[in-house]
Amino acid sequence: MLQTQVLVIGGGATGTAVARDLALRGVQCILVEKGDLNSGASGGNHGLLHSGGRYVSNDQEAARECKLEGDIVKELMPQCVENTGGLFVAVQGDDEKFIADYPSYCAQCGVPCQMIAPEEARALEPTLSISVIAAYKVEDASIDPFKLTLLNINQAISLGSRLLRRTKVIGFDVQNKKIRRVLVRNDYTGDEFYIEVEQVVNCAGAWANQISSLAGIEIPIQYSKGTLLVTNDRINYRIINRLRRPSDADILVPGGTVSIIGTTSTPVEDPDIIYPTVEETDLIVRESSVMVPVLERSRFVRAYCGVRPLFGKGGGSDGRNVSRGFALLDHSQENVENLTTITGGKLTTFRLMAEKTVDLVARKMGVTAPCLTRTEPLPTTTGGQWTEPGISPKTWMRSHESDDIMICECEMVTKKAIDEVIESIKKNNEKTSLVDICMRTRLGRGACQGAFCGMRAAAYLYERGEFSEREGLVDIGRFFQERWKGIHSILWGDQLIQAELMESIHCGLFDEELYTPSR
Amino acid sequence: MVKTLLESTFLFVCLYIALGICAFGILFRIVRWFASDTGPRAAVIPAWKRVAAAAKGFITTVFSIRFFLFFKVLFLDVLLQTRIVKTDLSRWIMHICIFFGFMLLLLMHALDELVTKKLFPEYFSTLDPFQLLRNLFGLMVIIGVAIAIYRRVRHRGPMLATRYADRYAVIILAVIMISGYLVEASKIVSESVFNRMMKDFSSASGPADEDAIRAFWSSEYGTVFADIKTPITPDLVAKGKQLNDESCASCHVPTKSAFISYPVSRALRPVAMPMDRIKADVIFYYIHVLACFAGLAYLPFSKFFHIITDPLTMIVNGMSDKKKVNQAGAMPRRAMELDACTNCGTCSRYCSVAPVFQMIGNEEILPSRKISMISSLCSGKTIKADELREISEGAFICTSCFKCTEVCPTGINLQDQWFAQKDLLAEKGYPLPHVWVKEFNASEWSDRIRAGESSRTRDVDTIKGRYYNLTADSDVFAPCIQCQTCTNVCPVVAAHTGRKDAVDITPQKIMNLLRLGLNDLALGSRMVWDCTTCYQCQENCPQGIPVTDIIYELKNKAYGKFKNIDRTADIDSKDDAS
Amino acid sequence: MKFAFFKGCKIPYYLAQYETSTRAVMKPFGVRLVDLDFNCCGYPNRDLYFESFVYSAARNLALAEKKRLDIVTPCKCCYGSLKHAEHYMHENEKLRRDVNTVLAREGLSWKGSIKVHHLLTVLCDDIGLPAIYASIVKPLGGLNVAAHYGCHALRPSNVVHFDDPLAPSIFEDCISATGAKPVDWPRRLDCCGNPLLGKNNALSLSLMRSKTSDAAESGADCICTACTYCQIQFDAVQSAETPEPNRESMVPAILYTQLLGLSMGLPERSLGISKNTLSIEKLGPAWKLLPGAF
Amino acid sequence: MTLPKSHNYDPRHIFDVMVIGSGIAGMAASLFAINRKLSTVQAGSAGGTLFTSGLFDLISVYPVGEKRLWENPWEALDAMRRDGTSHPYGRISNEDIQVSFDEMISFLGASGMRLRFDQNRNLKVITSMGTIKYTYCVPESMWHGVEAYDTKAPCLIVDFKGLKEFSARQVATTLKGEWPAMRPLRVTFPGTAGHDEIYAVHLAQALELSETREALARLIKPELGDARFVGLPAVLGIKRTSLIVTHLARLLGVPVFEIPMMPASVPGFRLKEIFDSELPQKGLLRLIDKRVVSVNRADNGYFLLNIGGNDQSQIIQAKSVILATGRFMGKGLLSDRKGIFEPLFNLPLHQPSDRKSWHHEELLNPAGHPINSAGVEVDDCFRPIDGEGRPIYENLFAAGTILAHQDWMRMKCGSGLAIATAYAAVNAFIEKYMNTSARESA
Repeated sequence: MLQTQVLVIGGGATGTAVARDLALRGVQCILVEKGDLNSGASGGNHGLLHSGGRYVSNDQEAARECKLEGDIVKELMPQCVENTGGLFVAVQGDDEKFIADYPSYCAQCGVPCQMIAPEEARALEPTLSISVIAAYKVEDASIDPFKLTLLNINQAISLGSRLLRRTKVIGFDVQNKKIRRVLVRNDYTGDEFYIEVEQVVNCAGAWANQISSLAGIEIPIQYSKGTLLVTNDRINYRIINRLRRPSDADILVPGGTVSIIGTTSTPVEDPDIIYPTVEETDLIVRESSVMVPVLERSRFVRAYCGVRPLFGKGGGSDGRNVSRGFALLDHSQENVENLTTITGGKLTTFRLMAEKTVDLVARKMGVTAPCLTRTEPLPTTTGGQWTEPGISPKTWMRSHESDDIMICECEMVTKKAIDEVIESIKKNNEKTSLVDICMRTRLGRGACQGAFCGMRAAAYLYERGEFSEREGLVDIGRFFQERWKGIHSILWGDQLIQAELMESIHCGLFDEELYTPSR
Repeated sequence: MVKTLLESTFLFVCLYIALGICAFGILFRIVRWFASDTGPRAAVIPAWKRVAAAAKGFITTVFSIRFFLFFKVLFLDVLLQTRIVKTDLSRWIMHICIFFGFMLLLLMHALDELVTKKLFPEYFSTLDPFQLLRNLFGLMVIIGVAIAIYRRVRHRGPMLATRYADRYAVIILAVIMISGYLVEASKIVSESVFNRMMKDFSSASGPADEDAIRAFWSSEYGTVFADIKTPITPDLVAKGKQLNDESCASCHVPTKSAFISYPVSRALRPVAMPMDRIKADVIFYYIHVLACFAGLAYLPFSKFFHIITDPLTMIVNGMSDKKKVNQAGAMPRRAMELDACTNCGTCSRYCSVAPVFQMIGNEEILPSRKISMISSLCSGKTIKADELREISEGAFICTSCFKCTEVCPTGINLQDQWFAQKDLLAEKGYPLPHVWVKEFNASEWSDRIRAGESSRTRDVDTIKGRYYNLTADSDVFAPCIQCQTCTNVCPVVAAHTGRKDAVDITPQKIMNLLRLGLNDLALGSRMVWDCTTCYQCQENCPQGIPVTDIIYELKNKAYGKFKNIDRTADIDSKDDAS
Repeated sequence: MKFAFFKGCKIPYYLAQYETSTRAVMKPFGVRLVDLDFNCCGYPNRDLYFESFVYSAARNLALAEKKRLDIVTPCKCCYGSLKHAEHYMHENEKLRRDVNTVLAREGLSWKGSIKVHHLLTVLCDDIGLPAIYASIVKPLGGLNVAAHYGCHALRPSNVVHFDDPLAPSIFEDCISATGAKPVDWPRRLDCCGNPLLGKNNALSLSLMRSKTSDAAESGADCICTACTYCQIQFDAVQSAETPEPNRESMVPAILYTQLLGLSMGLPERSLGISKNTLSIEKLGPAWKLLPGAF
Repeated sequence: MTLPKSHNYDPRHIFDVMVIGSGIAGMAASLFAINRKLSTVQAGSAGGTLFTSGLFDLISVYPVGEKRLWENPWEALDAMRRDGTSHPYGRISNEDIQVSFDEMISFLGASGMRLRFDQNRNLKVITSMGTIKYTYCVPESMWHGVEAYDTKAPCLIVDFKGLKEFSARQVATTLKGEWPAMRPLRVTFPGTAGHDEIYAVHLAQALELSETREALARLIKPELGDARFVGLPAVLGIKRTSLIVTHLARLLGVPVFEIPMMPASVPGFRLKEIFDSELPQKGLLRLIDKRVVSVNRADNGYFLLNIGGNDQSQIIQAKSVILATGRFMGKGLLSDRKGIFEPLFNLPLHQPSDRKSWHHEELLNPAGHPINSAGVEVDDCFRPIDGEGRPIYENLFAAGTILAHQDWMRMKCGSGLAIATAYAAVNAFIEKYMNTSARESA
């Protein structure tokens, strides 16, 4: 039976940061994740490192936290950050009072902000609408949440922790107000087994309540779905926020080689059943093009969504008025002494959330080692760097072995990157799938959304002997489906042509639909 | 009376000094012809080989059928200057005026003792036709010089660059001519010159006769006398004429035939007396002669030198076979040609790529400019990097059409100069952009671009084209559906030349680099610089993406960025994977 | 018919036979070729400076316009370049304005009132194939000729308007007229490699060789060109760059005007046949069979 | 002999038919029109046939939701007709479909691309994905693959280092269960040593030379073992495929066959080459570099088509138009966030009510996405119709995948649909319109 000091549940930004924090304090852990890393809200957001400017009017506490944490992340994890800077802009018709009050809101929270003329804003960001009437410069940055998570967990693993992916917690064995063993199931193999634990940290985000309820504890969580669109190429250099109270489609974040526009906020019942809808897509394009008109005719390559866990009940219909602050729950009061839940919050403050959580867990365990994530830089490890857009072509063009072919042309992902990813997955004794590679590199994330590179990657995995018999055929079907989730709501114009090409190859020529098990 | 040239020790010494300088200068320049590295691989061709090659060329030409070309070249090209008449009539007139005017003055007047007297024993400088001709030849030179100055002013600009040395040459020429007329004019009006002549040659007896001659010279020859006592009556003049015919006319025709100096002397009348007191004629004479000496001494160092080099060049190039270029022999020839260039600008006017200069303003494109830069290039002077860059751009924009060589009035083999220049530039690290661009790979170029740019954010503004901006406009390349047709039809990708020379990225990858905003990485890629521009990719693209036009634009932008980058500097290559 | 004759930079010194043979074959059809003070077509400059390329070409167009003459050029590269400039001047108003401003300095302007033709289109369309057939006195029966199209005249077709860019036939039609047999060869539309000469010689020669081996395998006795650069590549460059043991297998190149001139019975001297580097006598049996040849 | 030339034609000429589109449907329509002595002009972009795999599907899956595969395509067609579907095939008899195929096959055969088929049986072809595809008709270069699969005889599949779209090991591993006697082999394609990536069309060009073929055979021959067939990726030449296939087979001593792979597909280039060069030989005027920018109608009902763009536009007059512009890839249909439309004639389209219902949530849903059945609705004469079922123009026809009520990708009927509907459209034009105009002129 597996044993661990701490079992961390949930492989998002918080869970992996908790694992790293623990490891740096000398505490080993096992992290279980029912899907793959970042399959929840950590993978379904803008990738925006808030300066705090977004929250100065409605959540000053969050604004201050963002400012402080943002600075720490920029300093200690620069490899995950592109320090783009940001703008808040208002267009004709926006609330003039809010525009005028904005600097004083910022000043109250200690968030730096500098007013600039609309013309200057347009000079900085040529795609801005001519109807911009006010603009402020802030210290926003963009962050790569995938790289962040990978590097956090990689350091934890290098310090002796373990990651179990596709491993779902299905039961707690509670004795004497303590969880003694946790029953888990591997979703691929169907194997069920126990892990003996001292402490359990519930970092399941939107699924926190599902986990805690296994121990008979109810956590009040609202689910709010946010949808975002990815453009085919990078439209802006800085982060562009709409200068108004938080609303739909008012942030445009450049992420490496693309821009991401979002988000929406729709309450949902079940965090497992979410997908971007056509209505949301249309709403985002309509709303955002007021600020950046070119979006009206831009090519989008993907839509995706995440579900925000909002702690607490009540608030407005869209959940925007529920605190985006985080909730750290010690379940000792509810008769489960060694269970701690961390939920809510936002990507920018993920490290702080982990620090507070581990402080609490460490107290429970009697560990006195101080938190090091506040001072120690995050190291870069192999297999962890390939999520960064453009890194693969840059590395490849610097020099490459003669057999290092490019598997994915759009995002220029190389064989070497895929090899490294497979090796890093194998280190954890796991089997590789195309979806795993997609998450850890940029494979399939470009214009073709997998139509060409999926086939080439499958061929390569066969070459490596990763697949036997028809496994690859099934796996490519899963991979396409994973990609399809993010494209079927944005299929018009060029992207519809691309999708037609994809279907004409894989159905029209290869008959793959006849080989996929029906749902 | 002024001593003649040979009698004045001072002038005599001056003459020898001038001759010495001139001879030394000519020798110096000829030595330099053999010492200048006017072509590639100069280090392996020492001067003695060049001398030997020149000698061999000379001998083989003289003893070949080509020798007969000598007469053709001498007559048509050197004397009649037919090469000029082909391209520019006014220039031809200018040149013929100066050339013939000056040469005839030289032979008939300056070297009268040696030439004219030998041919015409009755020669005397104040007799016609010599006096008339002297004025005429002088006028020819002055007209020529005037046309030259007018042309310089009128066609000012880079096509007709004027060197400082050229100006001094023109000034000396003008001084010689003007002082010459002034000597003559001041002699005409001079009473003391008249008196000296009377003393030496007159057969007049008694003051009456003298008065008659004075009256005659005053009214007809223009001499200005301080005091003519008796009124000048026609009788007196007639008597004077008679006496003049007896004793003066054998040496002095009427001064009116000096049709320039005479009017000048009329103009000088009011100041004739004071001038005579200070012996203005002697002063002008000294100025005239010394200016001639100055011109002589200055000859090897000025434009005048072309009097020697041009005929030589025409003869050498007119007689040798242009297709057989032997570097050892070509080097001194090129050096000589550099001296022969008169900067007339004809080559630039006919240059096939001169319109490029109109557009981008780099003067080094123009042949007339290039030829003067070659001199500095070969002289071993250190040339600044940005200057070298401009020079090499000029050199490589040349399409080798031979038009300049065809029109050069001096018959300089300009095209050969350009070939040699290109080779020389390549030796100095400035080959064709398509070649030097491969000193680094695309990634290293991108590092170098970034090293030169302060901002970390992607910068599109500096790579904007003026009329089209295909590489920055996502509407242009975003429609790519990754079908690889462009790559599959590309003959360059298909050409299998081994890994070292193989293209680094495919056309499709270029589209993706643009989409990924990694334009800088595309700029220095082999695919961009090895594109044959066959347009297969563009013609076959199902999405209508102008792939070749994009590659062209990338080349433009790359060149714009790269040419300002110091290729010898070390930079820290940024580790992307950090 | 009267045209301004655009020779381009290379013909006068490197390929004089192209000019003489062009004049020789055009004369019997009553075509007058007028020389103007043209400059470079602009092509070599396009790599470095777009606007100077357009200006160079536009100046030529403006010179011809001033004389109210259509341009005919025997060089496909020049043709493409002039057509491109025409296209850009039509398309981009700012460019047109700026170029015309510079042209105005020497009293020129571009209005787009004249046309640019290639020699082949003049032969095929303006003179007409029937007239050419009628002029043949020594049909070149038994000669297999590979028509090399030349990229810049053919593509991009929306700019150059030369022939069907994917399946052109104008050159084969012209060759058929001489009595020779055009062969179908897979690489007939590929690049000759000359644009890369001096820039990347290995690549340039590799492109050329893939064409010559293909022509040989397809049974061609010679490659026929109608472009200055292509001819230089297949003639002088092929000859200079082929090492001794392979020289026997070289496929000689002939200019279309020379081919036509021979079949029209024009004297060889006027066609400058002897100026070709690769002697056409090397064509061997096929050539020797020709009635009256040599 | 003066055939119309794309660079030089008489702008006053009135064509019988203008075909718009250069995919299989456009090419088929042009072929049928020319074979019927109609004066025909065709416009369309260059790459129309580049994406075709070289296989000629008729039909193999029906109904799609059930994934039912048919051994006999004609029976599938009959079944479909019995169900009363509005599929365009429903408007053409099996005999006509057969005749249209025959005409196309004989044209391609005469042009150097022999096709093989088995009258009443779909053929089973191995693909580079390792799937088995049912198709009606294959190029001769792929024929031995069908035989090899039927017999499961020992077979060597060869791939080339650097050709990243084709893995012999993938094919062999995927098919291992049903075909254990298949072996993969990797070789370095002659002359490509040192090159990281190689591309199908370039290999095809290289194989046109006999020395390349000999070098390749030398690499494969020692590894042959007991193999009775050799399978290669579809790169066996563009112009001289039959020669290359026989030459390689002779050198190796066993039959060789090609395995279709994803674009850019060499068989697609072959087809393009044939259509591009042979149809103009038969008298078609190809305006391949031109696009139809706009259409007007003259008083007499003829179409005036504005060809080209900016500087060089021209008007073509035609008595009728066959619209074979394809779907989204062919730009026959355009889409924006609100819906799809037909850009040239602005034809009414059958389409889902809103974008939400364009696609299913699963890409590989066997039922097919509703948007794929959207398109132009036609009458029995293949004329686009309005809401009331009346033809919009007497002389406008549509053919190929632009037609509504078909999902060629799921039914596997792309080429068949293109050929059969083009045939029907051309015949309908002759029957309806040529006769009418003949009457009118009489």
